[in-house]
Amino acid sequence: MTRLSVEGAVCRHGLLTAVRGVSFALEAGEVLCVIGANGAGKTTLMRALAGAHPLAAGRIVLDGEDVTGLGTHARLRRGIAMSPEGRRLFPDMTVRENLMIAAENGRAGDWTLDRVLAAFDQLEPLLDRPAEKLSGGQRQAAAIGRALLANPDVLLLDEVSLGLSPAAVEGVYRALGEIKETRAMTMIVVEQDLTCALNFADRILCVTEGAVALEGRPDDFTRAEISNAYFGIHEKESADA
Amino acid sequence: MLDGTAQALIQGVLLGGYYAIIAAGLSLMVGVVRFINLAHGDMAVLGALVTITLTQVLGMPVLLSILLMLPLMGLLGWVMHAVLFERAMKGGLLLPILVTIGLGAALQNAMFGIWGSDTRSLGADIGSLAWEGWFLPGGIILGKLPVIVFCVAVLVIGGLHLMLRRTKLGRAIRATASDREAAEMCGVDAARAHRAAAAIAVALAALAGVFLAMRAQVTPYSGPAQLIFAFEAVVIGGLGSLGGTLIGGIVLGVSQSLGGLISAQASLLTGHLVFVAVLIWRLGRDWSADHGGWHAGLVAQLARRVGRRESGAEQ
Amino acid sequence: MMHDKGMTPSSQTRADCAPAVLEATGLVKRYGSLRALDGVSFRVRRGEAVGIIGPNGAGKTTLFGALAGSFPVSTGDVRFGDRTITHESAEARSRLGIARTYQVPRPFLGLTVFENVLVAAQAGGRNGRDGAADLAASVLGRTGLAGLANTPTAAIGLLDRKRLEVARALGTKPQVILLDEIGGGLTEGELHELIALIDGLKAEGMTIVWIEHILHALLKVIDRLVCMAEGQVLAEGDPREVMENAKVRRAYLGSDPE
Amino acid sequence: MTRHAIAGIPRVDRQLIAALLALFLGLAALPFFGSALIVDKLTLLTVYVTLAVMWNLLAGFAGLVSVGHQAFIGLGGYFALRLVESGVSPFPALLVGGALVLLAAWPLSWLVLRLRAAEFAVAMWVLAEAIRSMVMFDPLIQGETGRSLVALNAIDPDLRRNTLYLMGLATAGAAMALSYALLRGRLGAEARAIRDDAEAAASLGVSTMRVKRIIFLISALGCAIAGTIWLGSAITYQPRTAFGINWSVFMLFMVLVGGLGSYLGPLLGALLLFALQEIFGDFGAWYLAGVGVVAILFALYAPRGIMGLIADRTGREPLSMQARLTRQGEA
Repeated sequence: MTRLSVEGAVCRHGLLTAVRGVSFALEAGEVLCVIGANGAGKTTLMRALAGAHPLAAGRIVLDGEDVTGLGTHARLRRGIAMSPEGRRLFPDMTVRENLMIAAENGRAGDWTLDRVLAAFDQLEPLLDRPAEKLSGGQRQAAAIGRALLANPDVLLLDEVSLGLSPAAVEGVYRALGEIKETRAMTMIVVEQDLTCALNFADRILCVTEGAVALEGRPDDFTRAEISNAYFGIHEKESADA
Repeated sequence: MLDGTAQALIQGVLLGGYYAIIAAGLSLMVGVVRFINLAHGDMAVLGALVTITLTQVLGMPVLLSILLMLPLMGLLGWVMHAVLFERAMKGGLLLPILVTIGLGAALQNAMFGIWGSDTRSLGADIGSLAWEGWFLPGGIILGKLPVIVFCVAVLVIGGLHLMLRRTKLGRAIRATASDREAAEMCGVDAARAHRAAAAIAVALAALAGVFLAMRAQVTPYSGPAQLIFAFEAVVIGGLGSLGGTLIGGIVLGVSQSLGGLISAQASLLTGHLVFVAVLIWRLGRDWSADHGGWHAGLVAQLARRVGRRESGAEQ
Repeated sequence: MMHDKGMTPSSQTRADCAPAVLEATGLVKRYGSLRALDGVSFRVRRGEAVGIIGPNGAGKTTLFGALAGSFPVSTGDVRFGDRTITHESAEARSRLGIARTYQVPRPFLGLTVFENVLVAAQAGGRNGRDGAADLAASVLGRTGLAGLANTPTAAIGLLDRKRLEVARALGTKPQVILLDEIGGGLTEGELHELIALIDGLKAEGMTIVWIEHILHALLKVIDRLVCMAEGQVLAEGDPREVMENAKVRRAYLGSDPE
Repeated sequence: MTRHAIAGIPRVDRQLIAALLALFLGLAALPFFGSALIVDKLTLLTVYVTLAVMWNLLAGFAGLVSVGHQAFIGLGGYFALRLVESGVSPFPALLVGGALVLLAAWPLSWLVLRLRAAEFAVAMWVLAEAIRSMVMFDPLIQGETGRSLVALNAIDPDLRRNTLYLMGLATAGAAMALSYALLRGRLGAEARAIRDDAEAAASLGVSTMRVKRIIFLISALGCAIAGTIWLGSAITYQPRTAFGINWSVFMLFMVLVGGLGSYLGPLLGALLLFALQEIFGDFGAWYLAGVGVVAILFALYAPRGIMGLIADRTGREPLSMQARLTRQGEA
């Protein structure tokens, strides 16, 4: 069953076209990793999916319903939740409050505070600490936990490993791996760390200059192919180098 | 003389309660919506005039009039935000100023058109409350009404604080204030949170207006002065903090009250001067932080002056 | 090893021996609990072209802001030539000869293209009105904006706005120019023009610091590469060596590059 | 090598300037044939024009929206009154009193220009109130009671009326000429750059504080002199009126409706406010409420005012302050 499909999405930042006609479709429970260099349009694409950036053209369909015209909070209630770039926790609110906001404004479901704390055990002792006092890894855990508490069908995670220590990256992906195992949630993950992306994804989507450069299962491509698509380096130039 | 000072201090603190109520609404708007409503004082006057009309023309008990008026004014705040303020905020930094000052002018003069120029008061409708007081040792008199207003102020600020901490709406408002987009990503309807804050702000202004009408008179043109007191209290207390607003209100009330020992006009002036002093202190602190401390900053400035003169001489 | 990039030997020597024209030591910039710059030291010699790369949020643009004086730093020092400019305002630094461009162009939308550059040429370039008009016209010609001189800036496209960023910076007659991702969104042909322009500036002795994620463009121009991540300098030195650096590969490609 | 220069004034605009000059000269001759009533009314118009031009310089070109410039109107009046009381002859006292406002505006500028947009607006208003409380302290003013410019009453009514009118006209003319010279020059382009993006302007070497301060001081001076001329025709000085927020509402209305940030907009707005006042002034408060509503509507739906609508329709703004680039020798 197709859970989410994106058809010819175009996004602009004022005059700059950041996303140029991206299309893909995801089955329920599938995991897609979006990779690409800085400025390739990954974050804009994610924001567009979450409803935080308007589409200049194209549409987004969730479970057969066109959600293109819906605002961010309305999409959350339809089942699309996002952990945004930079985590964006509310810094002067406690971790508990950060989590509660999503729980009380999102959908009801299996993900409760207890389950989030079980998945990310490091959060338990931090519940009453202001979010600004957390370390990078703790922030990421709280941000993902916050998105999970809205009980989404589609979970968007921007820049999962950026700024995290190797141990923290491992922890986050262990938790995400368990969620993936259940196949109850469709995930779209923006990941700079190519290794993480290739290990975690069912499918990868490489974006260059706002357009899809590569799409397929991780095994479909060689590391060099992916690496070149990533940097937008043409075959000729990389031969020079 | 000492008794007079003590009396003035106490009265000033109590007066601060009134300022805290009207400033709380302004502070909420500045802190949460990042919007300064220059017609905030006129909302207070409108609330007072509506209450006076309900009481004196329709003959309702004062308390009932207030309880009826508050939700009405809240609704007005909600609608105004939805219709006017949201649109103005999209137009950049200058538009909200232009729109709300225009709104103030429209409101003041429309109120004049409707209610005329008479000064009005609720003093006669609250019976002995208007003038009764408790006598404390040392000849100090505690007016009942000021004490009630102060208690209401503490309740309002405390209640607002609890509302923001403990309720779903409160958390939604705080989240929106902190990061509007992230709040939306948590399912918060940020526009609704803003409108709710505007409704609360206008209702608080109206409540303050009622108290103003109880202890003094109001005219359709009393609003601007109330806005100025509210703004002063907010700045003195520190922008966007509710506890600070109460303190700011009390500081303003005390300085006016102490100034009042000299003369009625000095009362207003001392309040303004305290505001200016706080503003100078705050801007100076920022300047010094930006320039590596007072000493280094001033030396550098001086050196630059001299340097400019010398290079000017060369040319 | 760099001679194959069309650089004259004399400029190579000059760049190596010249003293630092712009030097930052131990810069820290805190926003709340976030350290956008976490102890960055950075120096560029006169006539040198330095590239800066790094993942999102590495602090590259913040470093530019700190160098150009857009905001005060929390701690650290900035020196220009032989004077400390840590607490100088942005306008003073511009007049001293440091110019910057913005990653997202920030033109004065109520002014024409010419007026945008005129303001820079009068204020930063310290010209009289006629001299400023002349300078502005020549800068507009050089950046390919001559035909748009009297067009309202609000009406020009992104590409021209990026050119205008460079034109305005050049209008201040800088010694050091800080270029922030001016190559993004350009076609291959436009990129070539841009590289030619920057090469030309370099040949005139201008010092260039360029943040860019289009690596192949960057590598054509720069003498030295700095890679930043999480508010710190990860690696710096010869561009190819920096690109091969394991830490840099990790910052870009992941925890386990083969 | 071709030399480039900034284009001269286009022919249409030169004709417009000539027409304005002719109008100015014609108006200067008015006392010789106009009735007393007309001279009185036109004096008010000149006050409006000056106020609108000054507020536009501040808000439209430098992006500083002040709702407290009544501080300078009221303070100028107060200084003039004080000068007259100490024996200075009334007409010079009006001008000098206005000029003395700079003594207050200069230190104030150090304070308020460091504030952000909305805070600047309200802080100016609060400062206007603070200055009003100080003025009310003067035993001469006696709080709300105020004081009359008795010395002016002693002058022959015709002489007084005509002199005030000519002073008002000269002030309005000077305001327009000065703002023209400033805006066509370096300061104007820098002010507009600051209005559009202050940080970017600073990064190009523009002394943002200096530019803002100059414009702030000029606007304070202009408003103060307009205020003293108004005082001259009103005779009575009352702090409540002289420091009234209505001044700001009027300035805002004229500039918004005429065209914020255009050269001719404030002139247009002043004419319109004057006409509206003549037609609807009898409705008193409701008329003022209407002024507020119209200001809101223009702010929301036509923020560039009538001049903006004209510019959109015709494709060019009359007497635009833009500097155009030409090759030297070309027209």
